[in-house]
Amino acid sequence: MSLDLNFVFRVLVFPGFAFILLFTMFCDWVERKIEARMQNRMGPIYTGPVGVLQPLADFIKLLTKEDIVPFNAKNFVFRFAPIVSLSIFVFSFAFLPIDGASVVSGSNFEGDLILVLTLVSIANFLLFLSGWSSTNPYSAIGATRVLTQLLGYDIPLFILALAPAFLAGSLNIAAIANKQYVPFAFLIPWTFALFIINLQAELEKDPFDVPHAETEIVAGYETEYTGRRLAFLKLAKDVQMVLGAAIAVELFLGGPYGPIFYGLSAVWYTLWFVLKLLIVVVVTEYLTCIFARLRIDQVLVVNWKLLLPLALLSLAVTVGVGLWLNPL
Amino acid sequence: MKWARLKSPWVLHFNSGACNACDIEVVALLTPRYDVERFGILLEPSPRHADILLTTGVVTRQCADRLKRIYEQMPEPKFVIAIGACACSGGVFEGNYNVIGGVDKVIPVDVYIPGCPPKPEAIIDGVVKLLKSIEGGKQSGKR
Amino acid sequence: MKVKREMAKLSPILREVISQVFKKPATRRYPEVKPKVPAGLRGRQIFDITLCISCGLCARDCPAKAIEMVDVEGKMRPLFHLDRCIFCYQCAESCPRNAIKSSEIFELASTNKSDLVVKPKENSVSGGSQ
Amino acid sequence: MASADKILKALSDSLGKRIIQTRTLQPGKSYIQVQTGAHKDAVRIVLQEDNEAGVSAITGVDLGETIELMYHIRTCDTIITIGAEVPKKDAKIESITDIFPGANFHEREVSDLFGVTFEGHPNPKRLILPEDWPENVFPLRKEVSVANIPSKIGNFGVSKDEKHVSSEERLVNIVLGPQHPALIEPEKFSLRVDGEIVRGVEPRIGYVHRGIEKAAESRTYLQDIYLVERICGICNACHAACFCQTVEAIMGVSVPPRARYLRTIILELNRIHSHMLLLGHAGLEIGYETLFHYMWRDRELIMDIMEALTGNRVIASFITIGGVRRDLKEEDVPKIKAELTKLKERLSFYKNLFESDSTLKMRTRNVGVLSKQDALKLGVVGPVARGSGVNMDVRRDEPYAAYNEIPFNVITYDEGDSWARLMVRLDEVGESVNIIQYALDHLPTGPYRVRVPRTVPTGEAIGRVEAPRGELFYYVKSNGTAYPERVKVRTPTFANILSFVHIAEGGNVADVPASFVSLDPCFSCTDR
Repeated sequence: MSLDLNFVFRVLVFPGFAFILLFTMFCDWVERKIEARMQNRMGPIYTGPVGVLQPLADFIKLLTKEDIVPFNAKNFVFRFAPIVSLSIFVFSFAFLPIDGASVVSGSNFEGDLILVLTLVSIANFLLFLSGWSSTNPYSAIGATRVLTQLLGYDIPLFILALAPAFLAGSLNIAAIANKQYVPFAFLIPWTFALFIINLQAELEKDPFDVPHAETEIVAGYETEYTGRRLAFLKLAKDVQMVLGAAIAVELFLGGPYGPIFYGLSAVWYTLWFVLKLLIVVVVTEYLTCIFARLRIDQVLVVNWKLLLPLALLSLAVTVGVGLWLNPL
Repeated sequence: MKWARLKSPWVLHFNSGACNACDIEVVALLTPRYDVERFGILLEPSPRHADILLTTGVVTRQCADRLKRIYEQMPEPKFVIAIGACACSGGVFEGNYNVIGGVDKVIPVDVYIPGCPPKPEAIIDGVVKLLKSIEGGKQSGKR
Repeated sequence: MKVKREMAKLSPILREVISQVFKKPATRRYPEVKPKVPAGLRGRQIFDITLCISCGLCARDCPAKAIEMVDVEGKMRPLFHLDRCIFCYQCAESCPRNAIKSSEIFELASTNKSDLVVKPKENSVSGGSQ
Repeated sequence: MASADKILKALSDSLGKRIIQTRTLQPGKSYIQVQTGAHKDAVRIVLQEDNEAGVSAITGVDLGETIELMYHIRTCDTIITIGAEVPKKDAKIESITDIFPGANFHEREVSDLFGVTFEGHPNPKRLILPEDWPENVFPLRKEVSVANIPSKIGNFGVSKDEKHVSSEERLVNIVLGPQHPALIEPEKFSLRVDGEIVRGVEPRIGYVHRGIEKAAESRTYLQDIYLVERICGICNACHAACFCQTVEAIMGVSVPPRARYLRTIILELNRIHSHMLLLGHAGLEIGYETLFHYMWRDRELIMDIMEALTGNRVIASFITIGGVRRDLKEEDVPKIKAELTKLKERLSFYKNLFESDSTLKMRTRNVGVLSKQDALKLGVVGPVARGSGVNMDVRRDEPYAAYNEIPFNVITYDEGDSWARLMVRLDEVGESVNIIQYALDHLPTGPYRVRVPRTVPTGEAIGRVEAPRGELFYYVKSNGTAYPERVKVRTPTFANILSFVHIAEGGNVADVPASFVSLDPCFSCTDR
């Protein structure tokens, strides 16, 4: 990894930091507009051309707000948990090929799928810490719910992620994305469906929206946060949403690779990546709008009694399909 | 920075003793017909996240210290809108034994919206007037 | 599992949500588009000073004591405190000369309390300064 | 379902001489005054005669040296009132919560406002007045006037509410505090939670107590209509209707037929708007924003009709003593009918949704179950009772306005869980649309208002109306002047609040919002 201008440009601007944050805000805008349209409303329209800059306005406003740290909150964890979780999410983008090659070219190694998934669960653990460190009873309950729900849903996530890895015969995300002449979503649709449901739970979207359920526990682990830290916490949440969708795109929809018509392949790859990601975001938003929020024990029942056995079953069936595809 | 503060005013609603006619008009603002999300207004659950406090109803004695505590929990810059005749001045219930009076007896109020209850459009008009006055350099909370 | 059996009949929300996306949103863009308001709306009062015989019946019957009789050029005229008024129009009913009429002006928000007090002099027949 | 006179006969032969006098308040409503000790047996006899009877309200009236307590008992088709007088000095009377648990809150309220101590009451703590209210100041007594209360209280300023510390140490004490996104209004429920199971619920109401009954005594009848309407913004037409009916019963004024039909129309519009409001709010409570937005968007149709008819979207101010204040113009009728048919189609979508949506049913089916016996024992009213199979509806039991001429049926469900209560309300919206369409077709012509004198002759009367949340009860006593002597309001939510304590205990913490919203609590009603 030579430390030249190209490397700095790739990491800081294009498929790296700036692109991800702007793309996250764009996805947040898409999500709010789609949700508004599904509820027959208009959604933000006055900030920026069609309200596109609304997430940016929210972010900057939060930055300029007064910063309150509760008196007996555990200072160190309270201050740094949001920023660290945000950086972990953005860091785990480094391994996903966005424009044909991963952000840090040549940084793909065998097994980076496992690394990305563990990074996601570490960041979730940090969200738990952020809730636990603010001494508000509501955020304590929200934090414990984050723990029970997210760590519970990581196991089926891992199992479902192994299915495409098995089909592609490698644990390297770039390789998996490369090998998909036919996107795995069509090959093993049931695994893709389960992965999307699991994604709903990971991102605390509506059927599993328990950790920051407004009506029961005020704002869950975000209750005590204000100003800059709240901005980072919300941004971390949005980046996690885009990251989840990106993993789904990489593993099941063939990543950035798609038919190239003419011109620079990197441009086309990025367009394909953005298009597929928006499809996944719209699908998750659709699921959010049609479900009510489940109780915490129902969420666990769905996880252990329904999702886990189905994930194991789908893995077995995928092995069968894999063996039938290219026999040993 | 003022652009961002004007474009995303997050709102918290507290009813300190109202007959909930104004409250259902405030909640009606979120629904499709009036949809205040056009202005970037979101109804926030916790005082920590809010910029504008929408108070409805006359201040009863038990609710007075809650109202004050919520006002203090909100981060600067913060504004208060008093919605309805009861919040502006105690309305019909002025003078009853358990009623302290309008909201301005407890916390500084920036915009008064008369009406019993004011139409949702009148509330939006109040918020727009508040945003215009912020644009004109109004300081938060201080008289 | 109980969930399975009840999932049989698909909820109509699935189709409804998709069809709503393609329908025009039901939002009325209020600040640009002024809403059409029904005739009898109980908005701000219009007080006609020529009809008023300063009998004070309106001030007596007002449930919120929002009308105060004020001396204007020797005669007692009603002064409307809009912040106390509940817009019930009992004053219009008990006024023998019906000098008080309702209007469709409902945008009455103001940043300071003082201009919510409507003095009788100002809002003559024309419907007031605001 | 024993009829009224059978109960009266049973009362007179079992109590005999302990009955001081019997008189009729107004046609069909009898009042039996008994000695202080005998009131408990009288209530027990009435409850035995009619198993679906229940104490509807307990009214206190200050008669100078003594305080008269009236136990209004709702039987199948009328109200029997049992009165007992208590000396004002050390007012003591035996509590009836052991034979009718539903009277728990009624008695605590009377003890708060009148100073009557009920012996044998399970927890005689403060209910409505703030914690630091001085012991010997009872607001509703005559000698305490509104003016000299602040001087009695001293620091008329802010009152601190007490800290809740749960006795058992392993029980976590979660306070569903006055400021909470789930509650539109300030109420405090401190739940003692053991893990995920709710062990105890301690409701603390009174945050919206504006002292309306005391204020009503210092205003004329005309001004009282507007005061009484603002007890609850959602069901304000019912409060105005009930108050005007009661005063008309005292004055013996009969309302012209057109006014009766117009009153029925505005009451049903109010019911539809309140039920749709709640069904949307229920969606919000269980995290189903889409249902909330659709329901409130369709509710705007009703708000437009109300605005065209009465001039204000929410507070109707349409009903007055002697009729209604405005007439329904002929050219408006087709517009209203068109909007109502539009609403009817939407209702079939919602009924289909409530019956088949899986996550919604997972959150509401057998959550907060209230059996029929408990419903009767706790004296719950309205959709909460009809959701548990209790077939009672004031519109049919004791028709007022134009309900005796309009055919409609009373909806009951037997499951008794949150889902059943929501379904009762959904079906009632359909019924109300039919009622309005029928009323519009058969609207009689003629005057819509009768001129009424300002002073009301002395007398007392009871009025009952089926508000969206249940049976609304009014008792008005007049003393010949233009100011009422006593106005007693017992709102439906005041009777239903006790059932929340019963429903939540033993249930799951995450179920609290779902079962809470299915009771349709309206705290501005509860606290008055």
